[in-house]
Amino acid sequence: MYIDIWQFLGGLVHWLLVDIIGPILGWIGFHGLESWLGSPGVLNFVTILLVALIVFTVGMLVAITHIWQERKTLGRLMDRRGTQVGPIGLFQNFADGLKVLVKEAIIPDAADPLVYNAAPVIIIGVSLFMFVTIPYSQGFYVANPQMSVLLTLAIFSLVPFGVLIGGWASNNKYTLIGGLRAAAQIIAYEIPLLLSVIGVIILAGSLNFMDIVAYQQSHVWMVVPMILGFVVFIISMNAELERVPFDLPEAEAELVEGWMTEFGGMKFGLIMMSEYARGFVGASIATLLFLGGWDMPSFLQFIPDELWFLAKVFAVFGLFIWIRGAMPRVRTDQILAIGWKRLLPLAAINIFIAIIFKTLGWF
Amino acid sequence: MTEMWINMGPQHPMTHGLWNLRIKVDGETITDSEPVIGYLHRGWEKEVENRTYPQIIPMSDRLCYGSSFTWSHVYCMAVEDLMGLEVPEKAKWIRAMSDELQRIGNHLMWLAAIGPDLGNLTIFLYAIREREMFLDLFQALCGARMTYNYCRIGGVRNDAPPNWERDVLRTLDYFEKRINEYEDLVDRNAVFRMRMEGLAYLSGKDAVNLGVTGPSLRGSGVKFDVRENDPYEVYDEIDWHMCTRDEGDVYARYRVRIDEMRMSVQIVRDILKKMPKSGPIRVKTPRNAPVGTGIGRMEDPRGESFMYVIGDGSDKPYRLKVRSPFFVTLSAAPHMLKGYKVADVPSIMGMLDVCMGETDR
Amino acid sequence: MAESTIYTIEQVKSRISEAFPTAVKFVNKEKPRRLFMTAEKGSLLELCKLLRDQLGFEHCSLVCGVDRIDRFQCVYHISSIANKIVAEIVVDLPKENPEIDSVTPLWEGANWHERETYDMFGFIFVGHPKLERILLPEDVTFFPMRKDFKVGGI
Amino acid sequence: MAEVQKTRKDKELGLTGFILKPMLLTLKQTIKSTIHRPQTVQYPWEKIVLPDVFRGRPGLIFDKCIGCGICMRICPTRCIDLVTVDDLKKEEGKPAEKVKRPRVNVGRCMMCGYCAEYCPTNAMIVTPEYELASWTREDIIYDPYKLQFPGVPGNEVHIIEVLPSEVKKEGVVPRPNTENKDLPILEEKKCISCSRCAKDCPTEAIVMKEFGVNEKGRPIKRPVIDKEKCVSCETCVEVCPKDALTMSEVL
Repeated sequence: MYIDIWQFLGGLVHWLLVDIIGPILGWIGFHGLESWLGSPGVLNFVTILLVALIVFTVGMLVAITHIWQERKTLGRLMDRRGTQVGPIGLFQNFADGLKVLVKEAIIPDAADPLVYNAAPVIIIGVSLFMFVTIPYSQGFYVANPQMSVLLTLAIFSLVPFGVLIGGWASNNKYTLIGGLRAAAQIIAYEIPLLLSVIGVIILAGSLNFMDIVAYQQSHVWMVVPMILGFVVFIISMNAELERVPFDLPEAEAELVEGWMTEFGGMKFGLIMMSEYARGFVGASIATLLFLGGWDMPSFLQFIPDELWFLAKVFAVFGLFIWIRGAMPRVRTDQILAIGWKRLLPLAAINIFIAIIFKTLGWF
Repeated sequence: MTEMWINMGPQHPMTHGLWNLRIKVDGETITDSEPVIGYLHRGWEKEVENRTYPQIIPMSDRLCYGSSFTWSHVYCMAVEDLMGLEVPEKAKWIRAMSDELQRIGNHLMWLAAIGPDLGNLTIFLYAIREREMFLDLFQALCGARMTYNYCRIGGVRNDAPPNWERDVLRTLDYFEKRINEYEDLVDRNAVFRMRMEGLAYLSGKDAVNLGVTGPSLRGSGVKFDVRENDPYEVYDEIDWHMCTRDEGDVYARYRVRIDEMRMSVQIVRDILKKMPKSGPIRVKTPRNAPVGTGIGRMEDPRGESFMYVIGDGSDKPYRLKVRSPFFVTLSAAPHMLKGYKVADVPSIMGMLDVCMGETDR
Repeated sequence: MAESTIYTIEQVKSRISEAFPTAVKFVNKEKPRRLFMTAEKGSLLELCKLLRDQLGFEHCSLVCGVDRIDRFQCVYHISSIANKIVAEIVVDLPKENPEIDSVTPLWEGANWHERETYDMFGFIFVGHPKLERILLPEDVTFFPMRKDFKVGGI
Repeated sequence: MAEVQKTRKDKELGLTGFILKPMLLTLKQTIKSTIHRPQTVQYPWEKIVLPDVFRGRPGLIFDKCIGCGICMRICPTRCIDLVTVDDLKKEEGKPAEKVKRPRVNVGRCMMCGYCAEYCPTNAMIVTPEYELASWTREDIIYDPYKLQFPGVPGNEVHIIEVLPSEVKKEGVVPRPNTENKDLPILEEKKCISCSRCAKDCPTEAIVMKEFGVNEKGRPIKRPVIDKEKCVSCETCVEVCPKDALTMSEVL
């Protein structure tokens, strides 16, 4: 049971433009405008606009709830209370957002103004662009290109540019080092991430999220055969999002706050927001590829697919938070050592296992 | 890459307290370093020369806020040595017990401090939660949480509250289980071990020559502990033994402190069994001290703390010199930092249990 | 590295008195595990070498300056781990140019103590690797711990 | 008894090493602190229960105080001084007579509890109040009326001590410090019988008595100190212009 948003909004737009505004225009006498509005091109365009708006809003709300989830769970993990503004701390994000909006956006004098302002735009733009290809359920998606997995991961790897530019533009020795380290780390962990995804694609046989989830609905979830791939995916996604075991670029201990130091006001708010948006996208990719998207046991049919999908996304993000609570930071050279020497071979072995399962036809 | 001096401090999240570590860096590895201290210098030793003997006790608490009882205890021992006072039996036992409780509290503050240094906040909150229990014990004993002003020249301020033994034993039983929890969180965690093992090697011979004392020295295999080497108060009647490790790296110093926490729990239990139930706890101190010198020497949680008092017959000390253990361990820091990475500095320095209050005086 | 032979206080006293009959005088204060002596300025370095190499005093606990109005004093506390003794050596220095040999070449631990004594009293330690101010800023001219330095005044 | 205890290194890592043990531990803690309340004390609404020995700001029991000034002398940060205020016990009609009471600058007070400890009549006590924020600098200086606090027995701090000479003897009962106190002694030659000490003594322990007549025929008056009333507060020693009075230690 899922909401087919295209059908719903298509019908709504058709009813609105053709059945209500059309006759009014016709009654006034703009027959040319009325027929133009009724034409399928305009209808299609307005539907896409509305769908994109709704899915973007849902994505942003879920990303904000991730912030609340992280602060609350991390609090309970450390035997303290998490956020306390609002009923169960939910309004903390809006309070932070308001505070960041009010803060003055100081531009360091020696910074390159154009690039300094462009960096947050790139980062937040790339992070929100990925909401497009993430399907929540069979009907709830914005775009369903044939190779949606490849498109999502391609957009995912655009982030290091924003990081590098941000680090370089704020003209500060520490942020430059932080920017270089962040870019090096993200690129280093891009490869194990993609290799672990290849394992899933080999088994599912298609590059489209819908087909992969359909395959998982008919066969067993990908986590079972690809457990090694799942572990590699989670670890490299942690590094991709610069979360604690690998968050050296913004390590307080050495480079204070890394490459984000010089961004103030809403720029900093956007960058923090993009971090959690990418966290949401990373967790949703993990659920779609490994945990069977909106596939659910039959006796739970009454729950809508989207809620079931979001429950799994929150579970995976909870795993990220759990890792953050239990682990300290890894040193710079150790980060790259783990990336190249440990995760890469594991991902390769995982592909090898996928090939064996495919040829034997077990899964 | 050319040699570059980096300033880590004075306002740096890694430095607990105000001090500056200037590091000469060749690429990522440290070639030379030089700690710059003096930001917290209050002229303690000059200030002490126009205060009477009892008035210096609350000042000596504030030498190092982490282990304030041990400092007022070493000051009182020095003045008793100068005045030739005999401390009643029960006061000695109470002082030894408060020393050990303070040692556990201090080691917990150190354990809490290495958490954020290495990036994990959980250990900070667990350690501080346990330290709260020990602060409550001290609050019930003498009314204050950190600067106790509990030790007096010739005894202690007041006797233990009525159900003191029950509270202490209950706290220690609960704390024993908590130490296993820390070991699970830190010792069994491969990432923590990766950040701690093999760093800042200090051989036994160099450590003694550099004047390092306390857990950092015992981590290099040298069997030197003032409680056993030069037993003061009642430590020769207590059944305890020294904890040492002989790897000499950052992990060894960490292990020695964790073992010392367990050892302190055992000592306090032993003290509670052997403490005389009644008897005087305080001696009336004479107003003026005789001409002469007095030495107070004890095992501070950070090392050997030493106070040298010169009396000139008036009621104010003529000269009071303080040997702070971290002052000397910090002078050995360049020797430990040479050849390691910049990213290792927080874990190396964090493991030495930084306390700038006693270093700058 | 601990000395294999353990010396008692009497043996240490006899070894020192036979090596320095005139320079070192013992103060007769009877305290367990303590040894009190006064030494001349010239013989300090040899005395410390003897203590460190032959008698197993490897740990220099404290170097402290004292302003006795008419003269300066430098007090060394050297302890031995094996023999469990703390030796206190008091050395008198003239008031006008207080100079003394530095013991840092023997014990690295005394390095910062001597710098702090220089910083507070103005003793010049000959042979110290880097004799600079440690607690006060470099451009300070006065020596605060001297008795003639008024508290609160420059 | 001090042999060395060595812990083996590899025993610690154990089988479930790497990151499973810490993850298990933090999971257990998360579940525990979601079911029961976490240990945070929500300060303005919940407050920690304080033992009555707790040392907050100093407090004053107005009528017990005799204005002797011992607390003023013993305070390490010198934040107490005596102020002449009119007494609280006022019979009708007559104006209240002036009394000297301590005024504490609580902003500088470090709550060491010395004033309560050395107070001979237990007028200065230790209060459990620790919320001392105020809007202006003047408010933080507590005058004697604002300093008052009812005071439960737990707040009073008594010095129970023994004389150094009798520490070694068995079965010595420790006595409060008011019993073995030091008393001022007079030096005959220096005293010019100006009777200033008698006027300033807070407990009127000093009475001027005649001892014969001097050569000009006027009676020679010497201060005599009453053992019970004296609280050894050294006011007379300080006030005496010729330093004729000195404290004799009871050891």
